[in-house]
Amino acid sequence: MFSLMETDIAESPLRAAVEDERAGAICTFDGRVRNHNDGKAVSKLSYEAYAELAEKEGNVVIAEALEKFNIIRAAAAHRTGDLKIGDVAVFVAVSAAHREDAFKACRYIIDEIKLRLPIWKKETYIDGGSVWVNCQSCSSHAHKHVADKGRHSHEVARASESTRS
Amino acid sequence: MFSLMETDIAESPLRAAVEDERAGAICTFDGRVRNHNDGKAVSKLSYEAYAELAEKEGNVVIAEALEKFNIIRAAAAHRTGDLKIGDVAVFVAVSAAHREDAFKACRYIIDEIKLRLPIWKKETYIDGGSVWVNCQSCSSHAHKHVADKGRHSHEVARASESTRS
Amino acid sequence: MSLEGSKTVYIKYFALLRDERGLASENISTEAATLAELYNEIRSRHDFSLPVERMSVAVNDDFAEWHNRVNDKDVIVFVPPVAGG
Amino acid sequence: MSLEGSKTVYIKYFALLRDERGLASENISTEAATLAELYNEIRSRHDFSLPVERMSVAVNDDFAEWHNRVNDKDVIVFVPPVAGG
Repeated sequence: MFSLMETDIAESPLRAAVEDERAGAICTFDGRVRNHNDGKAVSKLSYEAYAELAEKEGNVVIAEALEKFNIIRAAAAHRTGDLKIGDVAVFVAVSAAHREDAFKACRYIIDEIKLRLPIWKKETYIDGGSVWVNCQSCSSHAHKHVADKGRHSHEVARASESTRS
Repeated sequence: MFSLMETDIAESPLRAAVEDERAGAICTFDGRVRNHNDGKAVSKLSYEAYAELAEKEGNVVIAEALEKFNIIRAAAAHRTGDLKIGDVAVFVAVSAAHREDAFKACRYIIDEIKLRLPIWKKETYIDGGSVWVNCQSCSSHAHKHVADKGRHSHEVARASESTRS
Repeated sequence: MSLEGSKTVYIKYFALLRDERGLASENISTEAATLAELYNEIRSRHDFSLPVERMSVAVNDDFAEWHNRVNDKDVIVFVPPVAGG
Repeated sequence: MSLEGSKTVYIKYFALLRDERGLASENISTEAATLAELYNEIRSRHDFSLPVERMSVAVNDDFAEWHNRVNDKDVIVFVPPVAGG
Protein backbone atom coordinates (compact mmCIF):
# COMPACT_ATOMS: atom_id res chain seq x y z
CA MET A 1 0.00 0.00 0.00
CA PHE A 2 1.29 3.42 -0.97
CA SER A 3 -0.07 6.65 0.50
CA LEU A 4 0.61 10.34 0.40
CA MET A 5 0.57 11.99 3.82
CA GLU A 6 0.07 15.64 4.61
CA THR A 7 1.33 15.26 8.17
CA ASP A 8 4.28 13.49 9.82
CA ILE A 9 4.87 9.99 8.52
CA ALA A 10 4.50 7.68 11.50
CA GLU A 11 6.81 4.78 10.83
CA SER A 12 5.39 2.24 13.24
CA PRO A 13 2.03 1.62 11.50
CA LEU A 14 3.84 1.18 8.17
CA ARG A 15 6.33 -1.18 9.74
CA ALA A 16 3.48 -3.04 11.47
CA ALA A 17 1.72 -3.33 8.11
CA VAL A 18 4.51 -5.53 6.74
CA GLU A 19 4.91 -7.81 9.76
CA ASP A 20 4.02 -11.42 9.13
CA GLU A 21 4.73 -14.75 10.82
CA ARG A 22 6.45 -15.95 7.67
CA ALA A 23 8.77 -12.91 7.61
CA GLY A 24 12.36 -13.53 8.62
CA ALA A 25 13.58 -10.20 7.29
CA ILE A 26 12.26 -6.66 7.27
CA CYS A 27 14.12 -3.91 5.46
CA THR A 28 13.08 -0.28 5.79
CA PHE A 29 14.27 2.90 4.17
CA ASP A 30 13.53 6.44 5.07
CA GLY A 31 14.50 9.54 3.18
CA ARG A 32 14.83 12.59 5.40
CA VAL A 33 15.35 16.28 4.96
CA ARG A 34 19.04 17.07 5.27
CA ASN A 35 20.46 20.35 6.49
CA HIS A 36 22.47 20.71 3.29
CA ASN A 37 21.91 19.97 -0.36
CA ASP A 38 24.50 20.51 -3.05
CA GLY A 39 26.59 22.34 -0.46
CA LYS A 40 23.87 24.90 0.30
CA ALA A 41 22.22 25.26 3.70
CA VAL A 42 18.53 24.38 3.37
CA SER A 43 16.13 26.43 5.51
CA LYS A 44 12.84 25.09 4.19
CA LEU A 45 11.59 22.30 1.99
CA SER A 46 8.20 21.41 0.64
CA TYR A 47 6.83 18.62 -1.50
CA GLU A 48 3.98 19.00 -3.92
CA ALA A 49 2.29 15.99 -5.51
CA TYR A 50 -0.12 15.34 -8.30
CA ALA A 51 -1.98 13.26 -5.78
CA GLU A 52 -4.27 11.10 -7.92
CA LEU A 53 -1.48 9.91 -10.19
CA ALA A 54 1.19 9.70 -7.47
CA GLU A 55 -0.95 7.36 -5.39
CA LYS A 56 -1.85 5.26 -8.39
CA GLU A 57 1.77 5.01 -9.55
CA GLY A 58 3.01 4.33 -6.01
CA ASN A 59 0.70 1.35 -5.81
CA VAL A 60 1.88 0.18 -9.24
CA VAL A 61 5.49 0.28 -7.98
CA ILE A 62 4.57 -1.80 -4.93
CA ALA A 63 2.67 -4.30 -7.08
CA GLU A 64 5.74 -4.58 -9.33
CA ALA A 65 7.97 -5.26 -6.32
CA LEU A 66 5.62 -8.01 -5.12
CA GLU A 67 5.77 -9.49 -8.60
CA LYS A 68 9.54 -9.22 -9.16
CA PHE A 69 10.86 -10.28 -5.74
CA ASN A 70 10.09 -13.06 -3.33
CA ILE A 71 8.65 -10.79 -0.67
CA ILE A 72 5.64 -11.01 1.62
CA ARG A 73 4.38 -7.46 2.12
CA ALA A 74 5.46 -3.94 1.19
CA ALA A 75 4.26 -0.51 2.25
CA ALA A 76 5.40 3.01 1.45
CA ALA A 77 4.38 6.59 2.11
CA HIS A 78 5.47 10.01 0.87
CA ARG A 79 4.99 13.35 2.55
CA THR A 80 3.54 16.45 0.95
CA GLY A 81 3.57 20.03 2.24
CA ASP A 82 6.18 21.79 4.33
CA LEU A 83 8.91 19.74 6.00
CA LYS A 84 11.69 20.71 8.34
CA ILE A 85 15.17 19.30 8.75
CA GLY A 86 15.08 15.71 10.01
CA ASP A 87 11.48 15.11 8.89
CA VAL A 88 10.79 11.89 7.04
CA ALA A 89 9.97 12.65 3.39
CA VAL A 90 9.50 9.06 2.27
CA PHE A 91 9.32 5.72 4.05
CA VAL A 92 9.44 2.19 2.64
CA ALA A 93 9.06 -1.12 4.50
CA VAL A 94 9.33 -4.61 3.03
CA SER A 95 9.07 -8.05 4.63
CA ALA A 96 10.36 -11.28 3.15
CA ALA A 97 11.37 -14.74 4.24
CA HIS A 98 15.00 -13.94 3.42
CA ARG A 99 17.05 -10.78 3.61
CA GLU A 100 18.28 -10.71 0.02
CA ASP A 101 14.75 -10.21 -1.28
CA ALA A 102 13.87 -7.70 1.44
CA PHE A 103 16.88 -5.50 0.60
CA LYS A 104 16.42 -5.69 -3.18
CA ALA A 105 12.70 -4.96 -3.09
CA CYS A 106 13.12 -2.06 -0.66
CA ARG A 107 15.77 -0.57 -2.92
CA TYR A 108 13.60 -1.10 -6.00
CA ILE A 109 10.61 0.63 -4.42
CA ILE A 110 12.52 3.73 -3.29
CA ASP A 111 14.35 4.00 -6.63
CA GLU A 112 11.13 3.79 -8.64
CA ILE A 113 9.25 6.15 -6.32
CA LYS A 114 11.94 8.77 -6.84
CA LEU A 115 12.08 8.19 -10.56
CA ARG A 116 8.41 7.88 -11.49
CA LEU A 117 6.02 9.48 -9.04
CA PRO A 118 4.76 12.96 -9.92
CA ILE A 119 6.10 14.59 -6.78
CA TRP A 120 8.18 17.76 -6.74
CA LYS A 121 10.52 19.20 -4.15
CA LYS A 122 11.04 22.90 -3.58
CA GLU A 123 14.09 23.84 -1.52
CA THR A 124 14.55 27.22 0.07
CA TYR A 125 18.08 28.12 1.09
CA ILE A 126 19.33 30.19 3.98
CA ASP A 127 20.93 32.55 1.47
CA GLY A 128 17.43 33.26 0.10
CA GLY A 129 17.04 31.46 -3.22
CA SER A 130 14.56 28.70 -3.85
CA VAL A 131 14.63 25.89 -6.37
CA TRP A 132 12.32 23.22 -7.72
CA VAL A 133 14.78 20.35 -7.55
CA ASN A 134 14.68 18.36 -10.75
CA CYS A 135 16.25 14.99 -10.48
CA GLN A 136 14.65 13.05 -13.27
CA SER A 137 17.03 10.17 -14.03
CA CYS A 138 19.40 11.93 -11.65
CA SER A 139 21.27 13.43 -14.55
CA SER A 140 19.15 16.41 -15.42
CA HIS A 141 19.26 19.99 -14.30
CA ALA A 142 17.50 22.00 -11.65
CA HIS A 143 15.92 25.20 -12.80
CA LYS A 144 16.39 27.93 -10.31
CA HIS A 145 13.29 29.98 -10.18
CA VAL A 146 13.72 33.56 -9.06
CA ALA A 147 11.29 36.49 -9.22
CA ASP A 148 13.28 39.12 -11.06
CA LYS A 149 12.19 42.61 -12.17
CA GLY A 150 8.52 41.73 -12.39
CA ARG A 151 8.97 38.78 -14.73
CA HIS A 152 10.33 35.28 -14.37
CA SER A 153 13.89 34.45 -15.16
CA HIS A 154 15.28 30.96 -15.09
CA GLU A 155 18.72 30.20 -14.03
CA VAL A 156 19.91 26.69 -14.62
CA ALA A 157 21.65 25.10 -11.63
CA ARG A 158 23.30 21.69 -11.62
CA ALA A 159 21.26 19.14 -9.77
CA SER A 160 24.27 17.11 -8.75
CA GLU A 161 24.68 13.95 -6.68
CA SER A 162 23.57 15.85 -3.65
CA THR A 163 19.97 16.04 -4.79
CA ARG A 164 19.81 12.31 -4.26
CA SER A 165 19.23 10.84 -0.88
CA MET B 1 27.63 0.60 18.55
CA PHE B 2 26.85 -3.10 18.74
CA SER B 3 25.16 -4.72 21.72
CA LEU B 4 23.81 -8.06 22.80
CA MET B 5 20.40 -7.87 24.46
CA GLU B 6 18.81 -10.41 26.75
CA THR B 7 15.36 -8.84 26.43
CA ASP B 8 13.25 -7.52 23.53
CA ILE B 9 15.20 -5.36 21.10
CA ALA B 10 13.52 -1.96 21.13
CA GLU B 11 14.02 -0.54 17.67
CA SER B 12 13.35 3.11 18.35
CA PRO B 13 16.45 3.88 20.47
CA LEU B 14 18.65 2.16 17.88
CA ARG B 15 17.00 4.08 15.09
CA ALA B 16 17.31 7.30 17.10
CA ALA B 17 21.01 6.57 17.62
CA VAL B 18 21.68 6.91 13.90
CA GLU B 19 19.64 10.07 13.29
CA ASP B 20 21.65 13.08 12.24
CA GLU B 21 20.93 16.40 10.55
CA ARG B 22 23.28 15.44 7.73
CA ALA B 23 21.42 12.17 7.13
CA GLY B 24 19.24 12.05 4.04
CA ALA B 25 18.83 8.28 4.18
CA ILE B 26 18.30 5.71 6.90
CA CYS B 27 18.22 2.01 6.10
CA THR B 28 17.26 -0.55 8.72
CA PHE B 29 17.15 -4.30 8.74
CA ASP B 30 15.61 -6.63 11.21
CA GLY B 31 15.85 -10.37 11.31
CA ARG B 32 12.88 -12.03 12.97
CA VAL B 33 11.89 -15.47 14.10
CA ARG B 34 9.83 -17.12 11.38
CA ASN B 35 7.17 -19.73 11.98
CA HIS B 36 8.95 -22.09 9.59
CA ASN B 37 12.52 -22.97 8.79
CA ASP B 38 13.53 -25.42 6.11
CA GLY B 39 9.88 -26.42 5.83
CA LYS B 40 9.61 -27.39 9.50
CA ALA B 41 7.30 -25.64 11.95
CA VAL B 42 9.39 -23.93 14.63
CA SER B 43 7.95 -23.93 18.14
CA LYS B 44 10.87 -22.40 20.01
CA LEU B 45 14.13 -20.69 19.26
CA SER B 46 16.99 -19.53 21.40
CA TYR B 47 20.25 -17.75 20.75
CA GLU B 48 23.40 -18.30 22.73
CA ALA B 49 26.40 -15.99 22.41
CA TYR B 50 30.01 -16.00 23.45
CA ALA B 51 29.28 -12.54 24.74
CA GLU B 52 32.74 -11.01 25.16
CA LEU B 53 33.87 -11.90 21.66
CA ALA B 54 30.49 -11.32 19.98
CA GLU B 55 30.33 -7.74 21.30
CA LYS B 56 33.92 -7.07 20.33
CA GLU B 57 33.47 -8.50 16.83
CA GLY B 58 30.13 -6.70 16.38
CA ASN B 59 31.85 -3.40 17.05
CA VAL B 60 34.64 -4.33 14.63
CA VAL B 61 32.01 -4.94 11.92
CA ILE B 62 30.44 -1.53 12.55
CA ALA B 63 33.84 0.16 12.47
CA GLU B 64 34.57 -1.56 9.15
CA ALA B 65 31.26 -0.31 7.71
CA LEU B 66 32.07 3.25 8.79
CA GLU B 67 35.44 2.87 7.09
CA LYS B 68 34.25 1.25 3.85
CA PHE B 69 31.10 3.27 3.12
CA ASN B 70 30.24 6.93 3.13
CA ILE B 71 27.87 6.68 6.07
CA ILE B 72 27.25 8.84 9.13
CA ARG B 73 26.25 6.47 11.94
CA ALA B 74 25.52 2.78 12.39
CA ALA B 75 24.05 0.76 15.24
CA ALA B 76 23.17 -2.90 15.67
CA ALA B 77 21.92 -5.29 18.33
CA HIS B 78 21.46 -9.04 18.62
CA ARG B 79 19.18 -10.94 20.98
CA THR B 80 20.22 -13.80 23.21
CA GLY B 81 18.01 -16.22 25.13
CA ASP B 82 14.57 -17.56 24.25
CA LEU B 83 12.63 -15.92 21.43
CA LYS B 84 9.17 -16.54 20.10
CA ILE B 85 7.79 -16.21 16.57
CA GLY B 86 7.87 -12.61 15.37
CA ASP B 87 10.51 -11.51 17.88
CA VAL B 88 13.38 -9.44 16.54
CA ALA B 89 16.60 -11.48 16.64
CA VAL B 90 18.87 -8.85 15.12
CA PHE B 91 18.45 -5.19 14.21
CA VAL B 92 20.71 -2.92 12.14
CA ALA B 93 20.30 0.80 11.44
CA VAL B 94 22.52 2.98 9.24
CA SER B 95 22.33 6.66 8.32
CA ALA B 96 24.05 8.30 5.36
CA ALA B 97 23.76 11.39 3.21
CA HIS B 98 22.69 9.22 0.25
CA ARG B 99 20.69 6.04 -0.01
CA GLU B 100 23.22 3.96 -1.96
CA ASP B 101 25.65 4.05 0.96
CA ALA B 102 22.91 3.44 3.55
CA PHE B 103 21.70 0.29 1.76
CA LYS B 104 25.16 -1.10 1.10
CA ALA B 105 26.42 -0.54 4.63
CA CYS B 106 23.28 -1.99 6.22
CA ARG B 107 23.63 -5.09 4.07
CA TYR B 108 27.33 -5.36 4.88
CA ILE B 109 26.70 -5.19 8.62
CA ILE B 110 23.97 -7.85 8.68
CA ASP B 111 25.97 -10.15 6.39
CA GLU B 112 29.11 -9.89 8.52
CA ILE B 113 27.19 -10.25 11.79
CA LYS B 114 25.70 -13.50 10.55
CA LEU B 115 29.00 -14.74 9.21
CA ARG B 116 31.42 -13.79 11.96
CA LEU B 117 29.84 -13.29 15.35
CA PRO B 118 30.05 -16.22 17.78
CA ILE B 119 26.31 -16.57 18.19
CA TRP B 120 24.42 -19.83 17.87
CA LYS B 121 20.78 -20.58 17.19
CA LYS B 122 18.92 -23.57 18.56
CA GLU B 123 15.61 -24.35 16.93
CA THR B 124 13.00 -26.59 18.47
CA TYR B 125 10.36 -27.95 16.11
CA ILE B 126 6.74 -28.73 16.71
CA ASP B 127 7.48 -32.35 15.78
CA GLY B 128 9.87 -32.49 18.74
CA GLY B 129 13.44 -32.39 17.41
CA SER B 130 15.87 -29.59 18.10
CA VAL B 131 18.87 -28.41 16.13
CA TRP B 132 21.83 -26.10 16.53
CA VAL B 133 21.52 -24.37 13.19
CA ASN B 134 24.89 -24.12 11.53
CA CYS B 135 25.02 -21.64 8.74
CA GLN B 136 28.68 -20.81 8.52
CA SER B 137 29.22 -19.53 4.99
CA CYS B 138 25.66 -20.67 4.38
CA SER B 139 26.95 -23.83 2.77
CA SER B 140 27.59 -26.06 5.73
CA HIS B 141 25.41 -28.55 7.54
CA ALA B 142 23.23 -28.41 10.60
CA HIS B 143 23.86 -31.09 13.15
CA LYS B 144 20.68 -32.36 14.60
CA HIS B 145 21.14 -32.98 18.25
CA VAL B 146 18.83 -35.52 19.84
CA ALA B 147 18.96 -37.22 23.24
CA ASP B 148 18.85 -40.87 22.34
CA LYS B 149 19.07 -43.89 24.63
CA GLY B 150 21.07 -42.10 27.27
CA ARG B 151 23.79 -40.88 24.96
CA HIS B 152 24.05 -38.26 22.29
CA SER B 153 23.57 -39.08 18.68
CA HIS B 154 24.12 -36.61 15.89
CA GLU B 155 22.05 -36.63 12.86
CA VAL B 156 23.20 -34.41 10.07
CA ALA B 157 20.46 -32.27 8.54
CA ARG B 158 20.87 -29.94 5.59
CA ALA B 159 20.95 -26.32 6.66
CA SER B 160 19.56 -25.07 3.39
CA GLU B 161 18.65 -21.62 2.13
CA SER B 162 15.93 -21.49 4.72
CA THR B 163 18.37 -21.01 7.57
CA ARG B 164 19.13 -17.61 6.12
CA SER B 165 16.92 -14.68 6.78
CA MET C 1 -0.37 21.38 -37.90
CA SER C 2 -3.83 20.33 -36.96
CA LEU C 3 -6.97 20.14 -39.00
CA GLU C 4 -8.97 19.27 -35.91
CA GLY C 5 -11.94 21.13 -34.65
CA SER C 6 -11.72 23.06 -31.42
CA LYS C 7 -11.66 21.11 -28.14
CA THR C 8 -11.86 22.28 -24.59
CA VAL C 9 -9.45 20.68 -22.14
CA TYR C 10 -8.82 21.22 -18.45
CA ILE C 11 -5.18 21.66 -17.55
CA LYS C 12 -3.75 21.33 -14.06
CA TYR C 13 -0.34 22.87 -13.35
CA PHE C 14 2.12 21.68 -10.72
CA ALA C 15 5.41 22.85 -9.27
CA LEU C 16 7.58 24.92 -11.64
CA LEU C 17 4.84 25.02 -14.28
CA ARG C 18 2.28 26.34 -11.82
CA ASP C 19 4.72 29.08 -10.85
CA GLU C 20 5.42 29.94 -14.47
CA ARG C 21 1.74 29.96 -15.44
CA GLY C 22 0.68 31.69 -12.24
CA LEU C 23 -2.36 29.40 -12.08
CA ALA C 24 -3.12 25.96 -10.66
CA SER C 25 -5.55 25.07 -13.45
CA GLU C 26 -7.48 26.44 -16.38
CA ASN C 27 -9.80 25.49 -19.21
CA ILE C 28 -8.27 25.95 -22.65
CA SER C 29 -9.78 25.83 -26.10
CA THR C 30 -7.36 24.34 -28.56
CA GLU C 31 -7.11 22.89 -32.01
CA ALA C 32 -3.93 20.96 -31.20
CA ALA C 33 -4.07 17.37 -32.43
CA THR C 34 -1.54 15.80 -30.07
CA LEU C 35 -0.49 16.40 -26.50
CA ALA C 36 2.93 17.54 -27.71
CA GLU C 37 1.35 20.16 -29.98
CA LEU C 38 -0.81 21.32 -27.11
CA TYR C 39 2.17 21.69 -24.77
CA ASN C 40 4.17 23.62 -27.33
CA GLU C 41 1.22 25.90 -28.01
CA ILE C 42 0.83 26.74 -24.33
CA ARG C 43 4.57 26.89 -23.78
CA SER C 44 5.06 29.55 -26.43
CA ARG C 45 2.08 31.53 -25.16
CA HIS C 46 3.37 31.61 -21.56
CA ASP C 47 7.10 31.28 -22.04
CA PHE C 48 7.49 28.02 -20.07
CA SER C 49 11.15 27.18 -19.56
CA LEU C 50 11.03 23.40 -20.00
CA PRO C 51 11.10 21.84 -23.46
CA VAL C 52 8.76 18.96 -24.16
CA GLU C 53 11.71 16.54 -24.08
CA ARG C 54 12.20 17.18 -20.35
CA MET C 55 8.52 16.65 -19.50
CA SER C 56 6.06 13.81 -19.15
CA VAL C 57 2.32 14.09 -19.62
CA ALA C 58 -0.76 12.59 -18.01
CA VAL C 59 -4.34 12.47 -19.24
CA ASN C 60 -7.27 11.75 -16.94
CA ASP C 61 -4.89 10.70 -14.16
CA ASP C 62 -2.86 8.21 -16.19
CA PHE C 63 0.50 8.70 -17.83
CA ALA C 64 0.12 9.23 -21.57
CA GLU C 65 2.35 9.54 -24.65
CA TRP C 66 3.11 12.88 -26.25
CA HIS C 67 1.85 11.60 -29.59
CA ASN C 68 -1.56 10.73 -28.12
CA ARG C 69 -4.47 12.75 -29.47
CA VAL C 70 -6.11 15.52 -27.50
CA ASN C 71 -9.77 14.78 -26.84
CA ASP C 72 -12.49 17.15 -25.78
CA LYS C 73 -12.86 17.36 -21.99
CA ASP C 74 -9.52 15.68 -21.28
CA VAL C 75 -7.94 16.56 -17.93
CA ILE C 76 -4.30 17.11 -18.79
CA VAL C 77 -1.23 17.46 -16.58
CA PHE C 78 2.18 18.36 -17.96
CA VAL C 79 4.65 16.71 -15.58
CA PRO C 80 7.93 18.56 -14.95
CA PRO C 81 10.98 16.47 -13.92
CA VAL C 82 10.06 14.80 -10.66
CA ALA C 83 12.06 14.88 -7.42
CA GLY C 84 10.35 12.76 -4.82
CA GLY C 85 12.10 11.13 -1.88
CA MET D 1 53.34 -34.50 18.66
CA SER D 2 54.40 -32.14 21.35
CA LEU D 3 57.55 -31.94 23.42
CA GLU D 4 56.06 -29.19 25.54
CA GLY D 5 55.66 -29.24 29.25
CA SER D 6 52.24 -29.48 30.79
CA LYS D 7 50.03 -26.36 30.73
CA THR D 8 46.72 -25.66 32.35
CA VAL D 9 44.10 -23.95 30.21
CA TYR D 10 40.54 -22.92 30.89
CA ILE D 11 38.09 -23.99 28.25
CA LYS D 12 34.59 -22.53 27.76
CA TYR D 13 32.07 -24.53 25.74
CA PHE D 14 29.16 -23.09 23.79
CA ALA D 15 26.19 -24.42 21.88
CA LEU D 16 26.65 -27.88 20.36
CA LEU D 17 30.02 -28.32 22.03
CA ARG D 18 28.59 -27.53 25.46
CA ASP D 19 25.89 -30.14 24.88
CA GLU D 20 28.41 -32.72 23.72
CA ARG D 21 30.78 -32.05 26.61
CA GLY D 22 27.95 -31.74 29.15
CA LEU D 23 29.84 -28.84 30.73
CA ALA D 24 30.01 -25.07 30.21
CA SER D 25 33.69 -24.85 31.14
CA GLU D 26 36.58 -26.75 32.62
CA ASN D 27 40.27 -26.54 33.44
CA ILE D 28 42.40 -28.94 31.43
CA SER D 29 46.03 -29.97 31.76
CA THR D 30 47.56 -30.57 28.38
CA GLU D 31 50.85 -31.00 26.62
CA ALA D 32 49.38 -29.98 23.27
CA ALA D 33 51.62 -27.50 21.44
CA THR D 34 49.01 -25.87 19.20
CA LEU D 35 45.34 -25.07 19.51
CA ALA D 36 44.57 -27.60 16.78
CA GLU D 37 46.37 -30.35 18.72
CA LEU D 38 44.46 -29.36 21.84
CA TYR D 39 41.10 -29.51 20.06
CA ASN D 40 41.82 -32.89 18.55
CA GLU D 41 42.96 -34.22 21.93
CA ILE D 42 39.72 -33.12 23.59
CA ARG D 43 37.62 -34.14 20.61
CA SER D 44 38.84 -37.73 20.70
CA ARG D 45 38.42 -37.89 24.47
CA HIS D 46 34.77 -36.72 24.35
CA ASP D 47 33.69 -37.80 20.91
CA PHE D 48 32.88 -34.29 19.62
CA SER D 49 31.14 -34.46 16.26
CA LEU D 50 32.74 -31.47 14.56
CA PRO D 51 36.15 -31.77 12.87
CA VAL D 52 38.64 -28.96 13.39
CA GLU D 53 38.06 -27.80 9.81
CA ARG D 54 34.49 -26.79 10.65
CA MET D 55 35.49 -24.83 13.76
CA SER D 56 37.12 -21.55 14.68
CA VAL D 57 39.01 -20.85 17.87
CA ALA D 58 39.40 -17.92 20.24
CA VAL D 59 42.01 -17.30 22.92
CA ASN D 60 41.49 -14.77 25.70
CA ASP D 61 38.44 -13.35 23.90
CA ASP D 62 40.09 -12.81 20.52
CA PHE D 63 39.92 -14.98 17.45
CA ALA D 64 43.12 -17.00 17.05
CA GLU D 65 44.69 -19.33 14.48
CA TRP D 66 44.69 -23.09 14.91
CA HIS D 67 48.46 -23.17 14.54
CA ASN D 68 48.93 -20.73 17.43
CA ARG D 69 50.68 -22.15 20.48
CA VAL D 70 48.85 -23.10 23.65
CA ASN D 71 50.05 -21.04 26.60
CA ASP D 72 49.58 -21.72 30.28
CA LYS D 73 46.44 -20.06 31.67
CA ASP D 74 44.94 -19.37 28.25
CA VAL D 75 41.16 -19.05 28.18
CA ILE D 76 40.16 -21.00 25.10
CA VAL D 77 36.88 -21.21 23.21
CA PHE D 78 36.31 -23.61 20.34
CA VAL D 79 33.78 -21.91 18.12
CA PRO D 80 31.27 -24.16 16.31
CA PRO D 81 29.76 -22.88 13.06
CA VAL D 82 27.87 -19.71 13.91
CA ALA D 83 24.27 -18.92 13.08
CA GLY D 84 23.45 -15.45 14.27
CA GLY D 85 20.72 -13.28 12.82
